[in-house]
Order: sequence, then C-alpha cells, then structure tokens
Amino acid sequence: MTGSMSLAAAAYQTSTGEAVQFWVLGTVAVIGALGTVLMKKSVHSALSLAGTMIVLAVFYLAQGAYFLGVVQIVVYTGAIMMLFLFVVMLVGITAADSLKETLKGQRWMAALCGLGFGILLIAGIANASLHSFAGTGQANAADGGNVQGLAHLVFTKYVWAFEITGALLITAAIGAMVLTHRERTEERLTQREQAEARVREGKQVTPLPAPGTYARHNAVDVPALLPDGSISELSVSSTLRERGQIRDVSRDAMRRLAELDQRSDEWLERAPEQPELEHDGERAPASAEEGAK
Amino acid sequence: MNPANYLYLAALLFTIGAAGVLIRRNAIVVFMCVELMLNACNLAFVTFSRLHGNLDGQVIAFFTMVVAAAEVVVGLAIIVSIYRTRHSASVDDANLMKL
Amino acid sequence: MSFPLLTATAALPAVGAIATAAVPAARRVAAKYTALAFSLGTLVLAIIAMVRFDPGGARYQLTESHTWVKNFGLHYDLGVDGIAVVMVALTALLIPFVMLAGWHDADPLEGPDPNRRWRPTQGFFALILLVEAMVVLSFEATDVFLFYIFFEAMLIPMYFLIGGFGDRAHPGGEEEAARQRSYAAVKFLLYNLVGGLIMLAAIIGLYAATARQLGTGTFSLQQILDARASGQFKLGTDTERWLFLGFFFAFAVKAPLWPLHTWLPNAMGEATSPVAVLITAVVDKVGTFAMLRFCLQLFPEASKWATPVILVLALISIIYGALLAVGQRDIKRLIAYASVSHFGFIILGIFAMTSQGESGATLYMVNHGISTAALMLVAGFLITRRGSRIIADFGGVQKVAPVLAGTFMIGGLATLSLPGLAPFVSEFLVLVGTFSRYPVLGIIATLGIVLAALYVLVLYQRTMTGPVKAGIEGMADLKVREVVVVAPLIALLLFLGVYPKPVADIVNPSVKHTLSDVHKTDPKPALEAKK
Amino acid sequence: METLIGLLVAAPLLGAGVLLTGGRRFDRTGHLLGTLFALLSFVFGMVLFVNMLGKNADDRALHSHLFTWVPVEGFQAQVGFQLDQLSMTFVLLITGVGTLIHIYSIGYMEHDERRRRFFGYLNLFLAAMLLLVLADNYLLLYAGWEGVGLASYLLIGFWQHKPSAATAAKKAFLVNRVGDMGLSIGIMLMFTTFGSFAFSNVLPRAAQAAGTQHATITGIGFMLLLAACGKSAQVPLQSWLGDAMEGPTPVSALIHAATMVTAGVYLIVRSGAIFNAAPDAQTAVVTVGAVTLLFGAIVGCAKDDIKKALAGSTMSQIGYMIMAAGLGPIGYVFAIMHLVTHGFFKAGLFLGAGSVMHGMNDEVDMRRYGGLRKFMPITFVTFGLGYLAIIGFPGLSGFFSKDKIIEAAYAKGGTEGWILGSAALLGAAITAFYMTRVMLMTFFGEKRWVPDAEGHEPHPHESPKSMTVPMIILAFGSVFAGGLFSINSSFVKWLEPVTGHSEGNSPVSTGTVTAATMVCLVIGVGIAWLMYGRRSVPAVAPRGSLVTRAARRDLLQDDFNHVVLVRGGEHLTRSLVYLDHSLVDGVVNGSAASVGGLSGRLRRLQNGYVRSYAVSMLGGTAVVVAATLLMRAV
Repeated sequence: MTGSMSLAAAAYQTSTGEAVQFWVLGTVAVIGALGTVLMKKSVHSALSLAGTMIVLAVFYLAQGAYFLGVVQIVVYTGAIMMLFLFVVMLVGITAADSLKETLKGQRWMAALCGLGFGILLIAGIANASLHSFAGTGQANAADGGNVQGLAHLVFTKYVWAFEITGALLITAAIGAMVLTHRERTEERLTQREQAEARVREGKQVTPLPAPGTYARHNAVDVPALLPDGSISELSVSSTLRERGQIRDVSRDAMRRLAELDQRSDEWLERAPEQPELEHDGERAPASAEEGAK
Repeated sequence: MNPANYLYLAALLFTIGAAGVLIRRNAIVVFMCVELMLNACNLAFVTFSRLHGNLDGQVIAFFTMVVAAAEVVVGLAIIVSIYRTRHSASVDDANLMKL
Repeated sequence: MSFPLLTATAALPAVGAIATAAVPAARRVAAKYTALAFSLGTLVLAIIAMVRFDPGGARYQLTESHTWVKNFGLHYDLGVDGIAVVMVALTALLIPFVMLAGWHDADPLEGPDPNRRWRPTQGFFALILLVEAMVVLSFEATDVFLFYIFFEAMLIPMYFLIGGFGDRAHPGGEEEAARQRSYAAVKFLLYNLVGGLIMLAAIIGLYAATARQLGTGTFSLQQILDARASGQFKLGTDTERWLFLGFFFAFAVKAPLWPLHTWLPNAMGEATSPVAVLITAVVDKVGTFAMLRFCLQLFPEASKWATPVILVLALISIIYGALLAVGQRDIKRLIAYASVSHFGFIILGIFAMTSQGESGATLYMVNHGISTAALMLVAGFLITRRGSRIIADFGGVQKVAPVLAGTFMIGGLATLSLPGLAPFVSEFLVLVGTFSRYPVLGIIATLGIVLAALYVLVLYQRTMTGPVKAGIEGMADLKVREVVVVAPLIALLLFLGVYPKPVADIVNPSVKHTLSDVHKTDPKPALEAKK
Repeated sequence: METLIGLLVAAPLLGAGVLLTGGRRFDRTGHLLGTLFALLSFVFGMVLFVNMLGKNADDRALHSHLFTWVPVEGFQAQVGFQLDQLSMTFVLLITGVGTLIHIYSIGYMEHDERRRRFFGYLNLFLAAMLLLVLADNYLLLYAGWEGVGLASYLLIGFWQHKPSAATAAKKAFLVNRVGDMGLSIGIMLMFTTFGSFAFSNVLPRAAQAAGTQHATITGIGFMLLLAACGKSAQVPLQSWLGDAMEGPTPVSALIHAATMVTAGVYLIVRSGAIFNAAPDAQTAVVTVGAVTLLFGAIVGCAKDDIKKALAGSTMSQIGYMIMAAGLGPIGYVFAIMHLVTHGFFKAGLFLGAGSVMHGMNDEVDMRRYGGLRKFMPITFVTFGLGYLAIIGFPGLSGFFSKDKIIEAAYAKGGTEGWILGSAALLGAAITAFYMTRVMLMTFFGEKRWVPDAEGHEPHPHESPKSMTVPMIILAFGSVFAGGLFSINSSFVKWLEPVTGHSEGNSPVSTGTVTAATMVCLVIGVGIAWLMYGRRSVPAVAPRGSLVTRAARRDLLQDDFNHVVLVRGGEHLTRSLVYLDHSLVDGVVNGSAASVGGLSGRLRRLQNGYVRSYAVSMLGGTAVVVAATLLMRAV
C-alpha cells in the first residue's frame, strides 16, 4: 500500500498516510498491550495480544516487510495465539487472576525497573541520529521482491542459523511431547481392584449422582439438587468443581419452592413458614454470601 | 513522520511487556507478555531494516519468530505439566528453587 | 603439518579418562589397566617429545598455533622450552607410579555396597588421568589465557580426588575423616580459586594493555614478547607491578609460599598418599613453573622489584616449613611441611636470578617430584598397613619390614638432600646461586639442610627403629607391586644424583633465555678464573 | 693407572650395591664378598702405591677425570680423582685398616643375623671415604664427606632395636650436618671468590687472593674448620662421638677411630694453602685443637665404659692432629703422620676392646673387668702394645709422631707456642694417666666380673683367629710404623711435595722436649698406678669430685645442648605449630567466616520467586544499558 514511496533511495519523512496510520494503529497497539497486562482473565489478555499483533503485522507491511507481515498474521496471530487459547482453555478459561500483589516490594521494584528501563531505551533512541533512512525499496527490488530477497539471505548468509533453527524446532516439538506425555508406569487397575480400593478406603461406593442437566438447565455445570434443595457437588464433573465453575441453581430453586409454598399457603390460608437454607459455604461462594446475611 | 517513531513504539511495547512479566502471576499471561516483548523487538528489527535499507533485520525478525514459536511450544508444555501436578498456573507456586 | 605431539601428549590422558570412566561398574580391574595403559602411553609420548627437543634449537619447540577466538586474541598455542619439556616428562613419569601405588585405594569397601551405581574405581583413575591432561597442557600452553584455563580446571578433578577418596586412616574415626576430608578439599579449592581469580583479573589487565598499545589485544606469550622486543609494547612501571602481583599471587598459592601454605598440610594429610603425591609433586609444580615462565618473562622489571620480598618469604618458607615439620605428629603432614620448605628452596632459586639458581630450581622441581613421590608413597604403604598415620603408633618397623624401612630411608635421605641422590644437586645449585648474589640469604637457607636432617631422621627414628610396637608385629614387607612402584623411583634418584647432565643440558639453554629476559647476568667471581 | 683409581672406589661401592640390594641369597657369602671387595681395593691401592714410588717425587700426582657431574652455566662440577702422596697415604690407611677390620668383623659379627647388611654398610663406608680422599674438587669431596656421614649413621644405628643406638646415630648425623653446613658455605664462598672449587684452581690461587680478599679467605678457613669440627668431633661439635660408641666395635675402630673422624684433619691439611693465607683461621684451628686435646683427655679419664674412654682418647688424639695442622707447614706432615700411627694403634685398641667385650658377654663397664690378661693373652699383648704406642713409649709409633707435634707446637714461637706446647705436654701426661687406667682396670687387678642381665656368668676366652690376626697386624703397625716413618725423615720427604714443610726454629731443643715428654709420661703412669694399680678398683663408681662428675657427663656439654637446643627447639616448634594453626590459618579462616556471614544475608535475596529474579534481571540489564550509554556519552 505505502510501499511505493519507499522506492526512493533515501528519505527524510514518511508519507502522511503512513503517519496517520501509525498514530491511529499505534494507539491501538499500546492499548492492546496494556490490555494484555491488565486484563484479569487470561482469555481477554490473549485477545488483546492478538489485536496488538495484528497491528504490528500492518506496521510490517507498511515498512516494506511484506513477507514478515503475512507471517506475523499467519504464525503469530493464527498459530501461536491459538495455541495460547488452547492452553488457556485447558487450564481454565474463567479462572480470573487476582491482580493483588503478594511479593513484598515487587510491584514497586517492577515499576521502578520497568520505568527506568523504558526511559533508558527511549533516551537511547533519542540519542541516536536518525535523520534520514534508506528504505527497503532497493533491497526488495534487488532480488526481485521481498520474499526473494529474504530467501536469498536465509539460504546463503544465514543458512547455518537456518539449519540450526530447524533442529531447534524439532527438538522443541519432541520436548513438548516428552513434557506432556505421561508414561504409565504401573498396570492399569481393573474395575474389580478399583471397586475394592473404594470399599477399603471408605469412599463413595455407589455411583455418583447425575447432574441436574435437563432438569432445569441445558448444561453439565448444573448440579443436581438434594431433597432439601441444596446442591450436590458430587453431581458435577470434578474439573468444573476444581475451577469453581458450578452454576449454583439452589437459590433459584429455593425461591421457586418458597413461591410455591407461599402460593399454596395463600391458597390454603396458612401462616407463612420460613424454610431454612443450608449450604456448604466453602464450596459455593455465591450461596455462602447469601447464607451469611 | 520519522520512522524512528516505530522504535519508540517498540520500546514502549517492550517495557509494557517487561512490566507484565514482573507483575502477573498467571504463567500463561507471563508468557504472553514475553511474546509481546519479542514482538516489540521484531518491530524494532523491521524498522532498522528499513532505516538501513537492507533485509538482514527482517531475517533476524524471521528467526525470532521461529524461535519464539519453539519457545512457546515448550513453555506451554511446561505450564501444562506444572498445572497437572500442582493444579495451579501461578508462577509463585513454583518456588522450589530457594534453599 | 607435522604430527601435533604436544596436543597428543595431553589428549591421550584425556581420552584415557573418558575410556576409563566408560568401563562398566563391575569391571574394576579392567578400568585400572585401561588407565595404566593410557598413562604409560602418555609417558612414551612425553619421552618422544623430550628426545625430539633440541636443546640447541629455538627457544620454544614443537610449537602448535591455532587461532581460537580471533576477536579476543585467544590462541591455542602450545610449545615447550627445555624447562617445560622436562616438567611434562616428570608428570608423565609420575602418573603411572601414582596409579600403581593407589591400585587398591579406590576399591569399594568390603561387604554389600550401598552405592552400587557409583563407580569409585573408574572415577579415581579417570580423575587422575584428567589431572594429568590438564597439568600437561598448562606446562605446554604458551597462550596466557589457555594456560589460565587449565591452571584453574585442574582444581576440579583435584577437588574430587581429595574430597572423594580420602585417607581412611584417620585418628578420629571414619566420620571425622569424612569431615576433615571435605574441609581439606574445600580449603584447597577456595585457596586456589581465589588465587586464580586474582590472576584472571591480571590476565585481563594484560590483555587490555596489549589492546591499547598494539591495537589488537592478544594473550599469546610469543606475540607479547615479540612486541616487547621490537619496542612496540611496554608496560608502565605501576601497571607491570600490579599485573605481576596478580600473577604471582596465584602461583604463590599453588606453589605454596608462606603464608599461603596452610591448605597444603590439610590437603596432603587427608588425601590418600598417591593423591598427595599428585598434589605436591605434580600440581604444585605448575605454580613454580609458571613463576619461571610467566612472571619472569612477562614482567621482568616487576620481578626484580619484588625480588627482596619474595626471597624473604621463600626463606621463611624454608625455615618455617622445616620447623613445623619437626613439630608434626602426623607422617603425612610432616611430609607436607617438608614440601613447603622445599618449595621455598625452589622459589629462592627462581628469584635469585642466577644461572645456578634457575637451573637448580628447575632440577629441584624434577627431583623434588621424584623424591617426595618415593617418600610419600612408601609412607602410604606404611600407613595403609597400620591403619594410622600418627607417628607415635609406629616403632620398630625396620625389624619386621626391612625392605619397606630401607626404601623409606632412601626416600628420607633424598629429602634431606644427601649427595649422590638427585635432590642434592639441585639444592646445592640453588644455594650456590642464591649465595653468589645474596650471601646472607644463602647462609640462612643453608640452615634448612640441618633442619631437613632433623625432621627426616626424627621421623625415621620414631617410626622405624626401636623395639617393635604393638600393632606392628605382623606387618608385611613390601609386595611386588609396591616394589615396582618404588624401585624405579629410587633408581632414578640415584641416576640423576650421579649424572644429572642429560636433564641439565636440556634445561640450561632455557634458563639462559629466561635470564636474558630479566636482563640479569651472573655475578662474576671476585677473582677471574685462570684460563 | 688412572682407571685403577676409579676401580679403587668402584670395588667397595659395587660390594655395597650387591650386598644391600642382593637380598637373602647373599646371607651366607655376604661377609666374604664384602671382605673380598675391601681386599681388592687394598690391592689396587698397593699397585698404585708401588707405581707411585717408581716415579719422581714431584711428579707423582695422578689425575683422572671421569665425567661432568653438574653442568650448569658458570658452575661446572666434575667427577674427577686426584691421587697424590697425601691421598695415597689415606688410601692405604683406609683400605689397609679397612680390610683388617672387615676380617675382624667376620668373627665379631658371626652371630648377628644381619651380618650381610653390616658388611654392605662397611663397604659403603670404604667407598665414600675413598671418594672423600680421592676427590679432586671440594664438591666431590663434600659428596664423600656426607657419604661417610651416612655410613657412620647406618653403622652407629646398626642395632636399631636399641633406642639408644638409634638416638646416637641420629645425633651423630645431625651434629655432622652442622659441620657439613660449614663445608657447603665454604664451597659457596670459594665459588664466589674463585669461580670454581677444584683443588687445582682454588689452592694455587689462595695466597694470591689473600691480598685482596683477606676476609673471604679467612671466612673460608673458618667454614672449613667448622666442617672439620663436625666430622672430627672437635669442640664444640664433639658431643656425638661418645654416643657413637653404641655401634658395633669394629665400626668404632674403623670409622670412629682410624679413618672417618680424621677426615677433618685431611680437609685442613688438604686446604693448607687456604689456611696459610688466613692466619686468623689458623689460630682458630690450633685453639680448637688444643682445647679438644685436653677436653677429650679429661673426659677419657672419667669414663668407666671402655669404649667411651677410648672415644675420649680419640677426640684428644685428633685434637693433637688438628693442632698440628693448624700450625701450618711446620705441622702438616706430623699431623698426617700422627694420623697414620694413630690409625694403627687406636684401631688396635678398639679391636682389643671389642675382643674383651666379645669374651665378656658384651660387658663394657671396666669396673666389671679385671685380671683378664691370663684369659686373653693375645688380646692383652696387642692391646698392651697399642697402649704403649699411644702414651708415647720411646721407640713405638706414638712416640715419634706425638713428640714431633709437641716440638712443632713449641716451634710456633712466642706466647702462642708456649701455651700450645704446654697444653700438648699436659695432654701427654693425661693420656698416659687414662690409658694406664684403662689398662689396669681391664687386664690387671682382681676379677670383678658379674653375670649379665640374663644371668650368664662370663667365661672370658680368647677370640677366634679372624679377630686376633688383624689385631696382631695392627699391633705390628703400632710398634714399627713410627720408627719406619722417622728413619731418614722418609715420611716428611714423601709428603713434602704436597703439603710443603718447614722446620721451625724451636726455642726449646728436641732433647728437652723429649725429656719433658718422658717426665710427663712417667708422672701420668705413676699417678694411675697409684690410683688403680695399688688400690683395688671399686665395682661401683664412687661419687667422685665435681670435676669427675662433670667429666663423666662430657663436661656438661651435652646437658647444655639438651637444655638450649633440644628443649628450646621443642618449644619453638610447638609454638610454631600452634601459631600456624591459630594465626596463619586463623586469618584466612576468619575472613572466610566473615564472607560466610555476608553471604548468609545475601542468601535471603534468593527467595525462589521467579518474578523477583526477573526484576533483578531487568534491573541488571538497565544498569548495563545505562553504563553503556554513559560510556558512550563520555
């Protein structure tokens, strides 16, 4: 798009279009970066980062690095960010990270160092004399295009590094497999053994209760209700329990029950009776708050 | 506009990324911040390439991307395996290194 | 390109170390023979190097030069002068004896072995070979930084040899032995590391100086000397002195010079006697050797400036070491302090800066290596038999084990520099060399020979003579393996005592070069000799 | 002929090598082999002697250069031999007496299981002693010098299971080392003065050097004297000789009477040119000689141990020789002459003492002897002849050599001459006294025998042939050697080309001196007879006067050594050991501890949190960047 201008051998100013583009998208990039750091949920962080990366891709294209611009979108935004999202999903999408600092003085030190470092970098750049620039036009044209130019360099001057990068990638792939693969070291327990173990250890012997799916909601994170109206956590998948992602419907159910009672009381003209709420405060924080009132 | 502005932007992004690494505890977010820093560097490289009028900077940026990809693969694998054993993705929980 | 003999001399033991370490755990004996074979091969190479060395030829011979890191002026430069080739030969000569003497030192203890996967025997012999490789390289390196690397690196295998394979015969029992051993090993390491670190600073300073004056920095001894000869390179007086001190400190720790000597008695006392030989006869020689090669050659003016202090320290070492040896109750510590005294003589000879002193010091290094090896190894046999190294536990050994006592006596006589045995020649040369320039120092140093007689004879009298003590009665005389260890050393002591010419002829031209480096000439006799 | 000189030394050396390394297979033949090598050496010596006699008096010296020992720039030590009349005299004495004592030892050491080793040591001694007297330079002489010291050490401590023997051996070696220090400093002085230490270089130029380098030459003289004192047991380094009697008696005869202890005399005579050029050193030499001759004699009077009494006598006689050597050209020849005659009669006396001990279950206390002349007639006769020779009975060897020395002392002239001469005369009287005492206590009077520790009654008997024959031969030497040497001044003429000789003009005539000596002799013998001949000898030593008690303890010199050197040394080393641990090591350990404390604080920075490490990384990077920028700015 703005590549035409960089055909000039040496220039002092970029085009106005690029300037406008820089200021607009640059702001977006910084906001994205801040979002990455400041968002509580990692999914949001990831999305912010993806935005910043796309902006950077545009900047690459604007500066004549067409190949990189495309690769940035395909590899970074397309592959790496997706990888991030996958892991975030694996680990827990909604688990919000508390931004409260636990290490003494860490935040101060971080701010100090970060600020100092930034100032130093900016001072360094300001110190450099960058009045004119060559532009990538000629370099791109020399081999008949940006991709050809890069290819020429990669396969001649940097071929050794390139080969090593190949080795690195393979190692990384194998490394990832080794790290995430769990070797089964002992024989898998048979059903009989599992049952015996369960009896021996005094765990729940009967099958776990089914979740409340279809009873009221159309999702597996809804626990079944016990006769007194409280939830049975056992009925929800342990992963969800771990993340604290149980949709507590007991209050709703209680309310409806209470309404039903009230209606029937009104109908039968009986004195209203307050049902007692019993919840496990620790397991379900939302209802615990309710109980505390 | 002087292309050096890209460098300022890169410096800014790098610093933000660095601060994120220091502040955030979620290992995944820390990783993202590292990626942000790497991207800032890449932007600087591409800008330098433009300033000097040769493609070496872009080649380096290209290599950075490749290495970053490799790093992410291994890093995320580590995070997953830590999460499996500790049920936490917080970097503060992995502090066995002290005496 | 000719065959890289010097590299081969160092590479062979290094390869041998790997080969030995790779021998399976169960094949202990095979590991020993592997190590021995490699050490003998190294000896052959060292002898070839000595034969191919032409005393009348260039100063550094058999040189190999490769640029290592061009931008930092690092070179893989090897070369030997007469002194180095002799030291390499000494090292290569002693290692097989050390191995043979320590043949059973690293055998696993009796009974069910708790550390079945640990391979002590393989480790022991591999570490010895590793030390040999590094010592040989530090004798051969003519690049200052290359030298530094091996000078420091040899500490690592030595650390494990001292700390991992200590003397089990400790008065305080097994546990105390282990405690003392690790203390000694750490002390050894720390002393030498501190010395090395200071030297590193001095090396960097030297590099900076060359970079400033020559445009490109270099670590190559040859390049620096050439540049100095052509007048392109000259250190300022203060710079030279500081750099000299940096180098000298490291070498004085290694050598060891009073008051930096205290690590030696601990290390030698706690290590097994073959390892103690390795320390004093091989590793420490690098220190004195490096004084000759680096201190005098690189910093001639500063060396002369520091001479008075160094001579006095050397003198203190001689007398102090000997007096402390007299006061020891532990055989190995006694020998260690005797070594301190002897190193005093070597340093005295080096810094007397006369032909006799320098030649004497070089010969002293060789002779001290052989004589201490003989004495210490026999002492080791003795200690292993009795299970104690306290002098008071011995007595009357002569009656039950006459051959052992006889060899011990000869080792002792060599230590007290009896004429006819090698150390006499070198000690007398050192004394004459010192005396001709500093008569008073020479006379005081001569006191050392009386004290040497005192500690050796007292040791001999208390351990070997008198009525047979309890615990000594059944003591076996030397076995064939042990005789094989000691007999050649004694033969060598006799040969070099009567006919040191072969070694002296190799050494002399190099000494001449060194003296011309420091611009010193021998003092003329008061009356000109008649023609 | 030159090769023969090498063989002279090589034969006993080979013997020593074979006997000491050969192992048990030589146990049966070792003593014969050892004797054979000694004899071989003696035969070579005789051949060389005959050859030498055939030559012109001024052309008799033989030189033989073997190889360069230590070739170093400016310092060329050679292994070379020089055989002149002086060396020849010693060669014959050493090999001759040596061979006899080898033969004697065959019988004496018959029951010792380590006899082979004994002969090996004896051969080693012969080799070293020959090297000493044949060396053509001081460094080689030094090698021989230490070599005999080693042999002496090994032989004194031959019965190592006896702690006293081991201690005595160590003491001998150490005291000798002090003397050796003198010799080595002397050699160094020669080297710095003359640039060499070969006799041929140093000695001819000594006189020339005296002008410009007077102090140095005197220094060399003093150092050589120190060496001689050590080896020849002269005051103040005499203390080892008495203890050295712990060794087997043949050793005492050979090493500590006839040969090794006279090496000091050899050294001084050999270095005559140096002493001639250094009168101060000469004065020191005569003083040492005179003091020792009295000192030894007094000690000899008080000892009850027969060997120790003889050792005191040896000390005293060597004092005569040293004094003679210190007199300069007047005395050199007589010093050597007395040395040779002393070699005969003192060796004979020691062998006789050994024979007595052999018959008396190794009893050494003379108070437990008595009346032995009937039981050991040959021993009695040979010992008696030796006795007459040593006291200077007219016509016997001692008479000729000792008289000459007394004459020479007077000939020195001036007050000095009078003092020295009188000391020598007094010494002669005391010698007569203590030797008569030994004679009377051993062979005359009633039996005072006591059973030994194991209860065996002594059955004195004459010794076997192998022991008596050497004694007889030595007795012949004691009787005739002196006379033979004096006929026509043959000995003086023989040695003159090497040592030089001058007849001083004595203020006292020869006749007067002889008469005075005779008077002294009679007085000495008379007093002894009065004390020990007429009265019976108490079997337990009486307390005695203060002087006697002091003399029994070597005039307290040993006690002085013990208190000052041994005790002082012990304290010194002990405090140094303590200091080394607490101070030298302490400083280092202290600094290590403070570093440890500091690092303990610093360790808290290592809290294990990745993020805090990351902060320090970023901070560090910032600092580096800042430093780089600053450096750029500067």
